[in-house]
Amino acid sequence: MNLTKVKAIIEALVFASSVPVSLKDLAEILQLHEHTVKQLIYDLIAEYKDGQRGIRIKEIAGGYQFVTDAECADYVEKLKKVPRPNPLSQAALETLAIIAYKQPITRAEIEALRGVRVESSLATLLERDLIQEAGRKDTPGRPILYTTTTRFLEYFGLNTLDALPKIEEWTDETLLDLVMNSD
Amino acid sequence: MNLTKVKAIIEALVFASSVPVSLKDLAEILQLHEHTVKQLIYDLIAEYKDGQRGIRIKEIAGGYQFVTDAECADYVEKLKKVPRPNPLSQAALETLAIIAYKQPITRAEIEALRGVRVESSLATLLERDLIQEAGRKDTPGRPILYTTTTRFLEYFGLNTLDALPKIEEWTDETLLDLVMNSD
Amino acid sequence: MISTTDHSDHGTYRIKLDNFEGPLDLLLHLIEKAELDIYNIPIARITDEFLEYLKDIELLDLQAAGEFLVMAATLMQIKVRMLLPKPVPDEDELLEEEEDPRLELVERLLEYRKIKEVSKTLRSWEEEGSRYFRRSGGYFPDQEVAAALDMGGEVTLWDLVQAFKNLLESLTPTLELEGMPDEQYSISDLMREIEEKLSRKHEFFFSSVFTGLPSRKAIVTAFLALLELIRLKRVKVFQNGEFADIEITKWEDNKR
Repeated sequence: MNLTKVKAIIEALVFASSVPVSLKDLAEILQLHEHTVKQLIYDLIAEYKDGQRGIRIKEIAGGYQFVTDAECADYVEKLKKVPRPNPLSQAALETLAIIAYKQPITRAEIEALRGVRVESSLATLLERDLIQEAGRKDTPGRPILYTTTTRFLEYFGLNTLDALPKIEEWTDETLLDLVMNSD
Repeated sequence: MNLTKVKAIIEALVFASSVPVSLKDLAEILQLHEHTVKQLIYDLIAEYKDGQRGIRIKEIAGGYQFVTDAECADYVEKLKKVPRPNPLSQAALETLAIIAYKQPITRAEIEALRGVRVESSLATLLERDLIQEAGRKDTPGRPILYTTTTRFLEYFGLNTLDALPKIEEWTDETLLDLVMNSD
Repeated sequence: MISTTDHSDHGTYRIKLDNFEGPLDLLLHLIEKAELDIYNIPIARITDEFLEYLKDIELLDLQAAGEFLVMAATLMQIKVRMLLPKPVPDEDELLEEEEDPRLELVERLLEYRKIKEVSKTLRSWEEEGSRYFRRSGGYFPDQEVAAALDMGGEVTLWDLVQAFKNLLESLTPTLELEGMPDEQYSISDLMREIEEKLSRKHEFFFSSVFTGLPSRKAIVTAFLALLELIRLKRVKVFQNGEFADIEITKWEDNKR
């Protein structure tokens, strides 16, 4: 694999990640020495910087991340006012609502409640940093548990999770009943 | 403002949006003619393409969006915690094909065409944000109408619905006949 | 016993019909396999082949089975209609051409074939599209603007709570009997009806079981009732030659 190709892959990896990508992760995926990867990343950073581009790669929080150039900020800000189509689909919203009220909760438990597979809503919510993986449940198979994030609170303007509107009828017993009767 | 600068801003705008940005929105933010913006965007698309980069700008769902290069897919996949979604089942795909061509359409109309019940396909497609509920039909029972989403266009890499393969003989009259005779 | 409330059983509908996306798909397969002209389907032959596949149905999933049974009933009705002598046209009337009983079925098959073709194209685009990754909309302190954009800002807390409440309501345990046999026509009622009819007539044609039934559900129920009677060896069905309708007789009468 030639260097141009490797650099392209690094570019794709840094771009696609929802969190800053560490040197270690990059090196592991590419099966190359961290030293080599670091060289190439610095090349990439320089290329973007010198090219007077609108985006560049930044070293943040122990990893690398694409960001928009500071000089374009005023314009990017205007984009906010453009109406966005379908910010969060109804399906994703329902899944998020269940996680918000029943956290920590596993995928199977969410699926029992919604009656459909929720793989793709979970992916969307993880991608948007509204939910996170929070350990594993101590049951057979040790399924992943999901909780909401700080970002979730910010997004809905909540101080703490206690500020979520109460829904009284929702006890664990009714939940159990519903799950038992839902299929 | 020189052209390099404008191009940088366009780059930043396309990057910053997680959904495809339309020519219209870009032109409005930049206070430039759509024609001018289009020229510059095509320059940008070509630059990324010729540069053997890991990312490129794609014309999709009526707008422009950065995506990783297809050749880097295997590596990007290793990075993603969330695996890429399973391909749609044949049943869901056929249901989606009908909705794409006949939208807005009700469940009963889809069922008349497929000869089977489509409840669970509809649930899957809604969950994956490929279709949406779009009002109700003004007939007895006021059944829900379904249409495809912007995500549908993105998912199949289409710019508009017009890019779907043409089916000439598929008329509304035959559909209507079928529905009338279906029960 | 075929149970009408057996749908908690997660009907694992594992038969060779599994390879087909429903009755239209199976029909299309039979026609294409035999390289038949879709505009001139030999209906008797296709009906037999279709029923051959149906033999293996396990009635675990009444809904899926029902879809195939409705088609079987349709095929048989067409077959019967094709056998009926054409009425001699009244001399005063315009010589209207008799409509081919197969016409509607042919139209449905043609439509369905188009859907299948389009699905193939969509499948290849799906495969191609899965190789492009969008930027993930994560949240970075350094990139607040971009992160805010990802959210769209149009979903409110109220939307979230509403979504949850709707879900609660939708979970109120209700047994949806859609696709299940018609409550007005239970399987046992129709079994009784068929047997009563046999005690009067000794034998009658299969297609006459369906005449006068109001809905697809009722037709499915009738079919199931018949299958149950066959299983319990209370009636027998047979066909006198390739083009004949299926006859139903009492089990003990069947000494031919």
